[in-house]
Amino acid sequence: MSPGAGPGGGRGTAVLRVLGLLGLVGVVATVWLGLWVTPPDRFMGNLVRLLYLHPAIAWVMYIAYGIAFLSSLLYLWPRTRALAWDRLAGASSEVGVVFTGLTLVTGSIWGRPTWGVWWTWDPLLTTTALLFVLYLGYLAVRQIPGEREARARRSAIAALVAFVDVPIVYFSVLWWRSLHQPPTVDDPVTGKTYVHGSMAWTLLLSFVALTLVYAWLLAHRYRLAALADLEEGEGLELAIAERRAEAGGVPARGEEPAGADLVGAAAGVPDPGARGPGAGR
Amino acid sequence: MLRDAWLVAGKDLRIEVRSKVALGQVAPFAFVVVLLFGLALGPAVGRGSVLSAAAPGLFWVAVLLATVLAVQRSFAVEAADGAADGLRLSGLDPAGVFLGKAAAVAGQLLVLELFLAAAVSLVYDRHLSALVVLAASCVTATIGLVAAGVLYGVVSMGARQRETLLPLLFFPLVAPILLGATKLWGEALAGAPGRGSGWLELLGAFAVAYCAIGVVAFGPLLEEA
Amino acid sequence: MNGYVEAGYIVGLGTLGIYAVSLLARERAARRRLGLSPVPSSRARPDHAGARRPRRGVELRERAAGETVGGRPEADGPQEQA
Amino acid sequence: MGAAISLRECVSLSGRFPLLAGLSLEVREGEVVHLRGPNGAGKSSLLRLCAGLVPVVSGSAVVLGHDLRTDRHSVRREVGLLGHSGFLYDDLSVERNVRFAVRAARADPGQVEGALRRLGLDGRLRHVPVARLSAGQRRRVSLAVLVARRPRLWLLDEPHAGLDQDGRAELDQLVVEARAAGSTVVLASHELERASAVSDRVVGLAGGRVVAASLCEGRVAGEVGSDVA
Repeated sequence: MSPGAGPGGGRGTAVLRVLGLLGLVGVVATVWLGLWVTPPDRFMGNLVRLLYLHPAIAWVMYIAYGIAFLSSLLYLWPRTRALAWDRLAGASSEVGVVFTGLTLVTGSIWGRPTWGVWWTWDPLLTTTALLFVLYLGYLAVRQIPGEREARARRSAIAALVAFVDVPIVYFSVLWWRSLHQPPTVDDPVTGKTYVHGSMAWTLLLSFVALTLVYAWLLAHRYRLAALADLEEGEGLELAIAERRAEAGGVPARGEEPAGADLVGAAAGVPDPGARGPGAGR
Repeated sequence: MLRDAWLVAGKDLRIEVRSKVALGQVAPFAFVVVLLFGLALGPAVGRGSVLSAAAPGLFWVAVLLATVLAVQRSFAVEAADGAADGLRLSGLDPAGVFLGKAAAVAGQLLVLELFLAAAVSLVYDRHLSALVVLAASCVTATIGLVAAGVLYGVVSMGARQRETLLPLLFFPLVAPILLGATKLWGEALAGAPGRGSGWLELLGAFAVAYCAIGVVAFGPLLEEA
Repeated sequence: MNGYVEAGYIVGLGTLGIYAVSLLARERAARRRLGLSPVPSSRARPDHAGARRPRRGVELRERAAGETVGGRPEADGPQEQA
Repeated sequence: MGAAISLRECVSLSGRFPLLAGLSLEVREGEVVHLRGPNGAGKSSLLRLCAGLVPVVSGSAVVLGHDLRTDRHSVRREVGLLGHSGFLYDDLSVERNVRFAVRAARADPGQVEGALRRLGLDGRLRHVPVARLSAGQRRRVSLAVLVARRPRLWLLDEPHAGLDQDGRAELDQLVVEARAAGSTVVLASHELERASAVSDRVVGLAGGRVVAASLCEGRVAGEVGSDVA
């Protein structure tokens, strides 16, 4: 995703449409293959079909946060500083939060029949839950009002702070778990399931399809952010004109050069030798 | 930087001495929390009771809640009378402001923890042992908590909904501290300190990481608040 | 199959669908507020959008939006793409 | 003499609202300028901009040699802003407030005593928490900080507000002394006669711009621009 992809159409829109179409086709194909074509697993039975959904969603979550982190870094780096990176970080985080929520929900739905519980304090699960809240907080930080660039910098720092926390959370939960009680469940993916044949292809397809969906969502969310920025700037020159018009009889509109209004004002000054603020240049 | 930190910490502590908000409100609040846990988790006391077993965790949850209040107070002082602009105009080094504010809050919290630990020990009937480990975990955990808290305190200072935003940002961030400090306390109180020696390092790493981020990032964040 | 699988697919893909639709709707609403054509397209080009803004305003707006001078790729809508 | 403040076509925003809408102003070093204009004309915004608190969106702004478009921080230690709020800590005593502000700005703490005496704060009031003071007394504390700090550029926003007659006379005297000491002073005030009496120049603002400017001949207000109140 290039951050240069604008809010406007042109070739970008055509590419985006193709991307969306591919993603949609990919998802439909995944559903068809996953629910009807692939065989049930020897151990997990039909439950294995969630394998074509949950891991791909989790994978997108990682990509989304990775991109959000990278673009936040690129925003903070003075040489690459551009609001486009901030928009990209915000867009990717929001999509990431959606996917994190889905990771938790689909994982829970999978966990209930597999492990017998909706939730377990597994390191990965716990970290993911905290990740969800952390990035909700990040999105809340993005909403704090302020000057546009100030908001961008603040958000980028918040993203960095959150990202630094993720590995610490993961390791601490890992230790906490391992010292607490031995894991009572086996990992359903690596532990029991042997992925092969049509299942492998479907799994691969699900990753590709959801990544395409992510790219499409990201692009649209980015466009929305760019439109919001445009909207923020929109009407500014009108607002400035209105602001100037508050002065009353002084001409407020027009393209007079800098200081012309001062010259005009100085014309009304009784003392022709008055030093206007613009004088002496 | 250190000179400014000293100046700010002195100022904040003097304000506390004069206003007694931490003493009169934050500390009582923490004790209320401790009592509420007691009411929620049953009257049974003695070894093996829920309260006694959960004492380390409950202690640290109370500390976390108190930290949020202390940090909020620390920035309410600055925001009153438009003094947030005052902080920006003061000419103080932002890193110094960060360290000073963090030091002042940490000092207050450490004193609070001392009394809170005594209260937990009495009310939940849990004998405190391995005091060195307890103290060490308190100090490192508090530094990390306060660094993260002051960092997000200045972020949320600019928000209109700062009272609700700060806890949302703060609690997930410091989850590792809660885990680590609780673990350390649990082991220490169970008479087996040192088994989880990794935890103190984790707390230390957290404290160092967020102090470093704070020193670097506080300036830009203060600017936007 | 067994309810869980269906529930997982419906919740997962359904949420994504709702999110996608909401993004499109928000984009459309934002475009309408800005006076751009509701659907960006490579062919249709709203002339009025480009015409009603003087250059200076555009420059100012970009600077207000914090774009670095010289690198102003996206601040202008489709009207620039003629 | 160089320019203490040099603004050209400055635009600054609060959200989407333009505080300053293309304001140009030149203030020479050692000059005393009186800003006037109706409420919301942009006087406070202009002062805050000069103090490095408000970002400049377009145009150029140089204050005391610092380009505010690239660096809004360095200027802060050299200006003294007396804002609507006094930047004081309610729970600290008068003396503590002044001492903290002076030390934070790396000014000479030896000046604190004189400043307190100058503003009549050296007596009973010295140890009173600022929270207990009246508005006028708080203003005196803020002024004491400026007196002790001796900034190169004084930015006074409605300094007369809340002060009693003695206080106003005292303030005028402070401005005259600051000018004599080579400092530049920009003050926004609705006390037209009083402020103009100590000023070299009157600048009228309206709609976030300068709409009128005139010399104060022999320290007498030269009124310009009938729409400027």
